[in-house]
Amino acid sequence: MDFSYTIFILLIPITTFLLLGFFYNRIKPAVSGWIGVTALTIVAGLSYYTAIKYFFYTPKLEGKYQTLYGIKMNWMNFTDKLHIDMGILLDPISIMMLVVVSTISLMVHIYSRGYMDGDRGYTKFFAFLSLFTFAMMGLVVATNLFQIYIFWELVGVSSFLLIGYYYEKPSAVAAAKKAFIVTRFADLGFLIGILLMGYYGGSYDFGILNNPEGAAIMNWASSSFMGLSVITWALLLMFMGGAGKSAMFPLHIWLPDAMEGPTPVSALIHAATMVVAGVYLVARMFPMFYFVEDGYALHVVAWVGAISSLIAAIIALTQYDIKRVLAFSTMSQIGYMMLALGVSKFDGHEGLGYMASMWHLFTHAMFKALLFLGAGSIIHAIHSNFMQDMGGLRKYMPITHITFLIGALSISGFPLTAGFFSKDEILAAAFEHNKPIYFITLFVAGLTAFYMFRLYFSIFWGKKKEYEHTPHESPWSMKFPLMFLAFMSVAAGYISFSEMVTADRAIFHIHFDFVGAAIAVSVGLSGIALAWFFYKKPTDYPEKISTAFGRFYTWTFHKFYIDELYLFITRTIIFKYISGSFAWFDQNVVDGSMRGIGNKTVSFSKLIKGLQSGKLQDYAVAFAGGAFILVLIVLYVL
Amino acid sequence: MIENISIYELLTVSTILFFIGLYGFLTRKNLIAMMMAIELLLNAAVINFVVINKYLFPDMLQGVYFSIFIIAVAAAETALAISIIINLYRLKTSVAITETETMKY
Amino acid sequence: MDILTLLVVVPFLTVLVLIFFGKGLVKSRTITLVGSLVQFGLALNLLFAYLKERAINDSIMLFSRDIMWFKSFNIHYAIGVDGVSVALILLTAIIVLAGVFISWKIDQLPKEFFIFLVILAAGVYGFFISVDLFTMFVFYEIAVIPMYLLIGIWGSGPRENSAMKLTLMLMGASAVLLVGILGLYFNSNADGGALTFNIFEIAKVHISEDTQRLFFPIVFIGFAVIGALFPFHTWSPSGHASAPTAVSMLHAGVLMKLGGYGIFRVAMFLLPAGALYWTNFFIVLAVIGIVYGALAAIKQTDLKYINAYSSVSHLGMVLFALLMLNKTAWNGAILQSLSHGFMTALFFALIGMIYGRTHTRDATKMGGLLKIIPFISMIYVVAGLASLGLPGMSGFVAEMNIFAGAFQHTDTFHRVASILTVSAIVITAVYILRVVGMMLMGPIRFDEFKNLPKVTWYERVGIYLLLIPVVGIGIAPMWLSNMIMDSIEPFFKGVEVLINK
Amino acid sequence: MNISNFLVMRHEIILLVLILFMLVLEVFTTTKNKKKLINVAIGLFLIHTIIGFFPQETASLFGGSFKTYGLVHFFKNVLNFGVLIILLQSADWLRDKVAAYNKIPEFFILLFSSLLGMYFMISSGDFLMFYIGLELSTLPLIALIAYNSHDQRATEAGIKMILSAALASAISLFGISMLYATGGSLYFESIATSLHESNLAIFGMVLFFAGIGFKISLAPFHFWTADVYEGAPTQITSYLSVISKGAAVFILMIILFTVLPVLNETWKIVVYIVAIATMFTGNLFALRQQNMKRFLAYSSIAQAGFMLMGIINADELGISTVVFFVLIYIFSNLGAFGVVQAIINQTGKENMEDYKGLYRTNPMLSLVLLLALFSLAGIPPIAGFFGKFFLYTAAAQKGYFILVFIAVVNVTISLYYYLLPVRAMFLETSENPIPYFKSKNMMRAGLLLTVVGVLILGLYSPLYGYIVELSKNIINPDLLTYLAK
Repeated sequence: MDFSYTIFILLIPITTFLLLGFFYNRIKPAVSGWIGVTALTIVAGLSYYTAIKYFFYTPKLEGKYQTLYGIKMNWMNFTDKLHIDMGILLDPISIMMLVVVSTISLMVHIYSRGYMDGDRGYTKFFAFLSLFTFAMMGLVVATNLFQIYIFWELVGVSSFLLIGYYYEKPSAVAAAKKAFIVTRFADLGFLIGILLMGYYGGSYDFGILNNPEGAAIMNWASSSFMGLSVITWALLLMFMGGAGKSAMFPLHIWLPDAMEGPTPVSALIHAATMVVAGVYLVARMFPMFYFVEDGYALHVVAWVGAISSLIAAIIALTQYDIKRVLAFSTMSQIGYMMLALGVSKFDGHEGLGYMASMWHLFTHAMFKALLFLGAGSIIHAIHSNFMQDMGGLRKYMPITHITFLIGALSISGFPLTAGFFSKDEILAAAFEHNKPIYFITLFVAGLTAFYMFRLYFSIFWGKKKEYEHTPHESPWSMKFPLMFLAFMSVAAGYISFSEMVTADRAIFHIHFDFVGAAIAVSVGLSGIALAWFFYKKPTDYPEKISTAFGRFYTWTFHKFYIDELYLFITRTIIFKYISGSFAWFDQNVVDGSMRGIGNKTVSFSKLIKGLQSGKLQDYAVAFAGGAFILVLIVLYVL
Repeated sequence: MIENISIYELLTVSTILFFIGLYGFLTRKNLIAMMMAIELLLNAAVINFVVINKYLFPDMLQGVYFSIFIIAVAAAETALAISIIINLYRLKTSVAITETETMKY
Repeated sequence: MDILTLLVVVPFLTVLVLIFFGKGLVKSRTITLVGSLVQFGLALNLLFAYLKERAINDSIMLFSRDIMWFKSFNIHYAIGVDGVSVALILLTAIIVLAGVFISWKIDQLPKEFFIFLVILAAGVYGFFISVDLFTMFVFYEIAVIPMYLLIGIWGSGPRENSAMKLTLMLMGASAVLLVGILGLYFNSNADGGALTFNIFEIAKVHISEDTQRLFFPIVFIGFAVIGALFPFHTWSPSGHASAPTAVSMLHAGVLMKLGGYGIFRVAMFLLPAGALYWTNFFIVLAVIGIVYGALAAIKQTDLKYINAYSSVSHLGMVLFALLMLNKTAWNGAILQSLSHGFMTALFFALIGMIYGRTHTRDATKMGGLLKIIPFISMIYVVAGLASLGLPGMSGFVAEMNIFAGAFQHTDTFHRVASILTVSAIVITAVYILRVVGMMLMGPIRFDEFKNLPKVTWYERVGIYLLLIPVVGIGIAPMWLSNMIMDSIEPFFKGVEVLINK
Repeated sequence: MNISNFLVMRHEIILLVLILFMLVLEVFTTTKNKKKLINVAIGLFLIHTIIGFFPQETASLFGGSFKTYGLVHFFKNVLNFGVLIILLQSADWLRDKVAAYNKIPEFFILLFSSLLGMYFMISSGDFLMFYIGLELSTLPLIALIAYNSHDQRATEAGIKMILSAALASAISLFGISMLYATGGSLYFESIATSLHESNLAIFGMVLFFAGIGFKISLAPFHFWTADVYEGAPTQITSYLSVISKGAAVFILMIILFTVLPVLNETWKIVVYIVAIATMFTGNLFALRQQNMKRFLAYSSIAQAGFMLMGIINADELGISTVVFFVLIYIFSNLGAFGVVQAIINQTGKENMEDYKGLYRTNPMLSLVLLLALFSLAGIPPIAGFFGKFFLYTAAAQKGYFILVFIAVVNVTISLYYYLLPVRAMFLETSENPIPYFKSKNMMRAGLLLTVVGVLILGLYSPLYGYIVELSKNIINPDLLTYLAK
């Protein structure tokens, strides 16, 4: 099967970017919008075509999906055997990601035409979107660690540019810097991990590294550091990078601030695609994570995921900025995916977690994008992010209301929605392999349902509010994506994922167990019910509860002061003390000593000027004395 | 070859003369006196040449000739020095060495 | 006349023409422009000629030529190029050309300015083509000394003092280097045979281990001072801050590269045993320079100071890479020299443009420039991204080579050093984004900057001249890195043998 | 003893004739025509210089007390060339200033006789001839220093000079007498063979060294230098700083190498110490000089210290490098002095502040001074660099790397103060700079010669090759073998 055409999936977006970027002040906004949408439509079409061709028409090797290369070329050589390639790797997860990215990106493009209408940087915005799409596509089809790192960084930059899109808002600038620097810091770990992996694994290529019989996996115990295999260290460091991108605790701090960006951007980058790159990375390296040192690194992944999902869910309860609530729920859901991977095994049905995680990634992309876009259309309508300013909007914007409701149900795992199926598999996987995590997951499921419907009710129901100008439903360009995604966030549940994306590439059939499902659903429903009880009509229960929690509530409300901690470390310790003292040291000590040498010489020459006294007889003394001293030296000293 | 006077006495004399001259040069404040001191120094050298010639290498007269030249040159030197000193006297009405300390450092 | 000598002759011809016909700004800059265009053409031609010749000819140096100069000392005018020097010559030509465009409107004494600029360029070319230590040294000093007048006359701020400091430190270093060169010269007959300054003749000789240990630090420091080695870097911040734009470009872009190049060509090649003996000590200095330069840059507010310190950090990486003693890292060192050359020249050009418009270099005194002068600001962002090693830019390629090379050492000392070095890229990100956020983004804080003149055509040309290589190397490094890698091979032999022992 | 022998003394005889001719002319020229004598004298000297370049074979006269051979012949030509440049540069001064107190012919007479003394000194074959030459070169020079009898500084300089010169020659005579005592002769050849290492010989050698070191102004025998240089007329200062210094260095080198090789272990130590002392003194004092003449005086002291690095080599390489360096040094220093005296003649200003902004008003002069100073500082591709580099090589060849290191440290210091006038001329500006003026053609010719010299002498390698050829076999090879025993 020939997949070389897939190169266009990368070429089209970058061309669009260059086109819009270079002529950003010559192209009319409307035109540029259409250019972007058309380009993305083609890309999406290509990805779907690829998916169908791969999953249904490509023969399997002894029952397993094979790895195909759309294109692969040498990019740079480090040594004879260590080199960076550039290429397009096609296997189930990469193709699934292609579909996700292109779909969401297309929807966001369409949506933005309405949302960004009349903005002076309209063209620039679409240029950046195309850049991001290019980078993300390149990331998912990467054939080796270095390629993934390269596009990883590009993704980070485009995220930086898009968060800082409203660059005249200081808060936006700060958020952009924060996002870039935090992820950059995480990528430091990633890079070191890659370098270690390259040295000990002998290659950067996924095909070689992930081969269960390959050298990298076979002799992972060859060299160790502090009791752990160096390979394990490399994996952990790489996971650090993944955690940074996927906003896992404790590197999550940039995600809430990233909501300063335009809402479509939040939907595309910070909900659906870029933030799951970490999950994708772990899935991509799954065989290594699983086989090296009996999956030690994998346990770390599992627990980091679990803790993050729990903390995020708790924080989400207390936030009022709707986008931040969604941001924390994103973090919590990604935690789900991580822990699912973490508890997964490799072969056949054992690899349920892996499959579930990928599935949840898929469905989550759909409904989270939906929720964000919905939130966007709400903000578009009433120009505020805070739920205090909202209420009873269901009359004004019915479409938004319905689609948002579907999204909320789906994320809360309401039966027969997409979220229900994927989340159920995760719970099942957790239940099979790791009980404590299972209970955390269950609890988080309840919390999720609660805060989502807290959000839902306080936006669309609750108190009647008087808006100075009545909110109106958004234009079609915004409504269509909402409806499409709403459809997807139900339909995605009926795709038979276990026949496409599995850990060992082999198909297995999931047997649906009703007990687990029942427990999960009941938890979810109780959460929803509680939210209904609290927020359907304005009540004073929330205040009561929050005061009851007291200190804990304020801590949660301030996101456990993690931001402040980071700020203290960076601003005070590193900037003020360390680099400040270094700068001082350089100006005064190092440079001072250099200047000192010069000044000392000059002052010394001032000191000795008296020797040239102008008195002839002093000269004569020097003359005769010098001569005789020389005589003494040569005769007696030497 | 002078009777019962060995070379050592004579060389001692010249050496003493040399150091007297040096002392004089370093201490006198009057330029004329300093010139005299210079003459003493030169004479010490002259004596050396003559004595060494006479006692050590009597077969050739190099030292003696040399001493004659030294005397001649010394005369020229003195003449020049005196003329400059007179010039200084014209300008300053003084021949003290202290008049020549304006340029220093 | 052969293709290499032309590189030196053309600038001097330009100087002659300038002296006699260079009346006024327009004439002098036209002459210089023509001259530097010719140089650029020569450099390009050299590149292609080299690639063509290399295919059929596998001697270490191509286009080499050897003319007896001072017979009694066996001093030759010996020249030749390999991939490394070709690349660096191209760098020089491009930066000189860009420099002419950037100093299009130099106000006082234009003729003299261009004369000294061109002399500097001539020195640099000569340095890169010579394989005879004496010739090399002569050209080195020719390149350094015009800096004094260039900074002193056309500079800003405390120009006299910074010019004096720069000149004294660099010439002092070159004096030390001279001792090292003499040491090499008088040990070049260790196996019998004539004394010689020719690098390849000396390389054949087996200089005793102790001698190498004695002279390696002398030669190394002699070169490393101009490469801004840690305790001796202090000429660079003040020097760059005071220098006029084009001079900063040439200085940071080209002149500082002489250090790394010299170490690669002379110190490492001729004194491998000494290198092996001293490497750890100098690695410590280099790493200090890298981290310390980056951290010091965070605190600066003067744009040129920020760049000067970031240069200290980036060139520290060059020294670090050379001290890693393996081919990958050396390849990275040369690539880093190139990439830093283009990138930092671009930076200084942009700073010059911003300064020319706002008349301040204090980042805290600006804001929201992205709205006022979008083109310059966007390019500034791009240059910043290149400087923090973003993939797709030249910096990434170079740094990855350096790191990949550094991680081939397994002992703890090298590991710690390497990890510290890698961590510098985060600090770089911090200070770059700090400036970008402070100066380019955010609201327009000062009304006098509300309407600044737009970018002019010659500024655009200068920018593109420098930007294209940055991106080009970043996207397609293959041919360049292979060309350099092949050229490194023979120079690495000496060290390789010792390491394998 | 027939007439052909006297052709061996071609230089000396022609110069003597010149001197006598000037004397006669002075008698027969009226006061207002005396100015014409300037061109006449310069023209005649030019002819003499040209004649000097005719080849000459090795020969010796007066039983070996007067010797001439290739290197000496070459060096005499070098001195001629230097003097020619000085004459060209001083023409204006003579015409404008000296004419006032009509003493023009004396200037030439005294200058030429001093040069004659140099000739005899450098081609001397025994100490007697050496001493006569030394005095003959010194005394007229002193007269010239005190030339301007109305200037009190000149007089002071003259007194300082003559007294210290007398002291120096007296002390060195004392030393020579000791060498005579141990060597048993005054002829160089016989001393070289018959001298043996003894305390007396060493004593004599050091005293002799002090005497000649006075003329080269080596520390600690240098103190007269600055004052005399400052007080004397600038033309004479430049003569002092290049011609007499150069000749003295040359003869010191010849005597140390060919007459006292027996003591070379000892005098190397002396040279080593004195070289270091001289470099540091010159540089450290030069740092804070404001008066240009004084500044150049100290710089010339430092340069003398560098010359010793060639001498310490004690071999043919040393000879060639020192001669080469002296040649280049003559051009560089004359360039610097030329500019200084051009400015003094025009404005009477000789301080560094007066030079501020000179480039803006007098670009050509400043460029000449720039080149000259860079050459003195030893910056390639200007000749001075090659001279210095070869001196380093000479010292390093015998393993004196410490000395070389000290030397390069000094070079760095010297660079600082050589850049100070450059800074004043180019970097700084003043409200009342020296106004633009146009020098006379002779001065221009003089400066042009120096510029051409500093630009090509270094790069044109055959010249150095020629010097190397000349300096072969000056050290008697069988003498060396004899010493080896």
